[in-house]
Amino acid sequence: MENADGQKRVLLQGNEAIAYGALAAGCNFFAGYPITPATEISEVLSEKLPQEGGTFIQMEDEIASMGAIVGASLAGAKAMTATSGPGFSLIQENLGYACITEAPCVVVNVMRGGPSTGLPTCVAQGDVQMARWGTHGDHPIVVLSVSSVSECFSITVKAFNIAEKFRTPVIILSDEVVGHTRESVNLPSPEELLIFDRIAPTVPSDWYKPYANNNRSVPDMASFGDGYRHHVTGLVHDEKGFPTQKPQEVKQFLTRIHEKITKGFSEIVLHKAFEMEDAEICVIAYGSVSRSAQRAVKEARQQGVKAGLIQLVTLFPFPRRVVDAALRQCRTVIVPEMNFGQISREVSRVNPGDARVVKLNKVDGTLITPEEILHKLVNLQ
Amino acid sequence: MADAVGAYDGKHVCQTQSYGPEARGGKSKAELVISNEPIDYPKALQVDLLLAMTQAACDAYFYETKTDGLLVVDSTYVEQIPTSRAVAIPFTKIARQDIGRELVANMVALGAVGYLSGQVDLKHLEMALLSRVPKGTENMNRDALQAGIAEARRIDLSALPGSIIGDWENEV
Amino acid sequence: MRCSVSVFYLPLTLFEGKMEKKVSASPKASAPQKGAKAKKSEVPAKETGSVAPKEKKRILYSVKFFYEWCKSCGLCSALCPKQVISTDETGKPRVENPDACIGCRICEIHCPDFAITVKKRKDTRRSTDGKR
Amino acid sequence: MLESAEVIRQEYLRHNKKFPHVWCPGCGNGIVLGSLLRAIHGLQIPKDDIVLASGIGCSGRMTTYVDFNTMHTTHGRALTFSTGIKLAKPELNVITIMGDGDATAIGGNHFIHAARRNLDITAIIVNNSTYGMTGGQYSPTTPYGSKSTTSVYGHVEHSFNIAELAVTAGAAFVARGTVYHAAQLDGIIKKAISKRGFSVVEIISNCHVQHGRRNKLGSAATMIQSYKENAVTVAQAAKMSPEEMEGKFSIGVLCDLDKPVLTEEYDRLRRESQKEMK
Repeated sequence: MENADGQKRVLLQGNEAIAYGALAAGCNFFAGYPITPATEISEVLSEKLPQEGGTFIQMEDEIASMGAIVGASLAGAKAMTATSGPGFSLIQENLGYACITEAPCVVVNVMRGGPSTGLPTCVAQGDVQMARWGTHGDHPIVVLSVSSVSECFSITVKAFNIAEKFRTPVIILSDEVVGHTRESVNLPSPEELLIFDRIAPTVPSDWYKPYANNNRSVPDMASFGDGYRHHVTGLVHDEKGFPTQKPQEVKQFLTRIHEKITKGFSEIVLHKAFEMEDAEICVIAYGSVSRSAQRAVKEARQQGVKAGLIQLVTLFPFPRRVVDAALRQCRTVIVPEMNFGQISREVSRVNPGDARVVKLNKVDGTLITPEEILHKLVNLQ
Repeated sequence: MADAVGAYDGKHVCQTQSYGPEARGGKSKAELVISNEPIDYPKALQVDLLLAMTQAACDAYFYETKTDGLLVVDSTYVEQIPTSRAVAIPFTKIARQDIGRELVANMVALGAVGYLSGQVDLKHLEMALLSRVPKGTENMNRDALQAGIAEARRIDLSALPGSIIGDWENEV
Repeated sequence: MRCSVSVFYLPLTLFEGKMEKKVSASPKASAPQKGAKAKKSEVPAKETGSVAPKEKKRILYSVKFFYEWCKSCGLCSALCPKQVISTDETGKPRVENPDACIGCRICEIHCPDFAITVKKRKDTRRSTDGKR
Repeated sequence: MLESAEVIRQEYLRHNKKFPHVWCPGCGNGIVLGSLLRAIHGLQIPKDDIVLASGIGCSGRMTTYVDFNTMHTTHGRALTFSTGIKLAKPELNVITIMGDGDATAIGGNHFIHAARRNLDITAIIVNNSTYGMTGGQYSPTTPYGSKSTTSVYGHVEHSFNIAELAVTAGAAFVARGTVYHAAQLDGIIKKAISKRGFSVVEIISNCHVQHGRRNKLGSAATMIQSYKENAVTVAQAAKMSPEEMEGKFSIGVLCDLDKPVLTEEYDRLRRESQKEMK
């Protein structure tokens, strides 16, 4: 299982796959705090990172973990942390700092039941809106979800690429089922992977403006110690990185950090479609639930129901175009979630008006089963 | 076992398990799905083979087995076997008496289940097992596995009833 | 923005011609004196311009204020061991008796606003800038 | 040789920033900043190799004004960011500036763990016994009985001794200074920066505007001069009884130990893990 070279077929747990994905993406710094069900990510990286010349550190809490990875990121590292609900709550403070300083980093949240200590070892999807709006202020952020062990690997690589390319924190929402599932997967060889690294400035250091706008809206990023002395602050700042309260500059800054995500929409927004060509009723799902949904769609097809599935990989920015198309195509859309409707709210929001958005919610700490979705599909067709 | 089937046999496997306090004792469970196609729903829907190492586990999970599923129990601990379509092997006792360590009871069971399931190449199972156990314990674990396989070979599955509910179901 | 010479207050030298010898760099006298211990100068404490100094090599210092940055906190005048600095009615510091300065630089290192520079001064040099 | 304020102004202050700085007239933060810059100048560390991180509060504003790699972080978390920076680029010289509330209230946990971890970071804690920027609320170092905007009847909690806390938490180098003893402070900060391992410098500073005014401690000058009376050297303090130490504090180096530094230890761990892999 150790040798992940070539198209080696290995048996991996979801959490382990996230760790290997991070390593494949070039992650060389990890700070974390133990929490079920995300601890395996720390465990694997504590063993593997030093071998690869990277650094692993177990901090005193999640606030510190997030602080450390932002610090490491500003010093040039590709950094990641992993946690679950309660830790995710603590991370929010410095996640906001990562947003405003545009520090590339990846945060993995292996979701468990909440609120508070909640259901430590049970599955849930209750942190979806929190991932989007958890830290205060109107900030842009990218949220990806994973549903299988192979996705754990590939989406983690993708998350690092998005983080580095757009200078943004990227959140990966896994869940207890995905995290603890062991599956046989084919790991791609390092040569097969597309890796993106942040763009460093090339101008003379006197000319460097750490937050200058450009056509990508993503400023070139110098690391501490590279000769581009600059100021990094959690205050709203001007192009040079110094605090400002001038309405014009504040507006410019906040607009730009939103724009960079909008401009990257085509690269950031990912989804998978299954049996959608002629679908008349479809399921929109994400995370482990999308696998129940896939099973349900297969069985529904066997029963003659023209069902389809849209699996959302990117949750935020919300894949409006994909969902909009599905809503136009199908009269009924079922959104199964292990919460009281955090994505169905988004689906309803983008509903052009004539589609029926049906929620299927389960909040008992167990995975939604294929039968439950199938039942809806058959009844609502 | 998942490693053997997934990595060495080249089939698709998917294993989930219960976590938390119960994983340290009592009715913990691990589920394994084996398929020739990619697996969608990661959990087991209906179980073909249930291995119960304790009475509590047997009671809790027995009802998830298929009507023609096979129940394998550790007869050291499971006293009430809820079906006649069951294989009772005293894994813990074998481990204690033949190998000398109760700890390897699950390896004995793995050997038996590997054999009884018919889903795994037994050579691969041994290879996968040896690649995962701590150094210095290979022989003990191999012996345990082989003891399990040997024990299971003595079982004649065809002698068991076809379904746990009853043969009449097949006639309907 | 930059500190240019024009904005410095050049202390008015009250006497002239008495100090013939040019000051040569003396490491001992210019060495930093620690905090409150900087009292071992041979210069009489209340030297005023009208009194002729002794026939000793003396090092003179200029205390310059960068008024753009000065917030008139009063630390320099309060901490000066030789009462070289006084404050005017608005609280702004000014040099009262420049020749009394022993170059301890307590005012300089305690100025929170980096608005004081203490430098050696040649005795012949005089300010022409009466105002600040 | 103490560097002239001219050198400090020309070489280390950011000329595109608005001066005079934001602190109140007579604030000790400016004195601390001067000491720090003189120490850095004295050590001849290239500006590119210094990272200065600060938290939130009056002292947090220090980073804006100086021409290093600077970082103004969230409240109390400066040390966590510094930890990340130092581990990711051990060749950088990381200095963290915090206030008393910053370091020992909201950041107390990070502070003791950074000390325990012994990463080669210098932590400078400007202790002015109050939360100045938010308007003079009581902090973990506000003396018992003091008045603040949140203890108008007198403070009924007891205060931390930051330097001793750092010693107990395992810092390799701990020293205390005051803004009155500014020349001595230069030397202490130099030692702290040169020290391999986690070094803490607690600097007793004045907040005459918030803490001083409410407790009738006088002007900035009076407060700063009072440190001269109340400070005793570490050696003297060792001979004094607790009663004699009442109202006084020790200054100087409290502890200076040589213990393994985390970055070096981790390097060793890396080499061992790589050996094991082969």
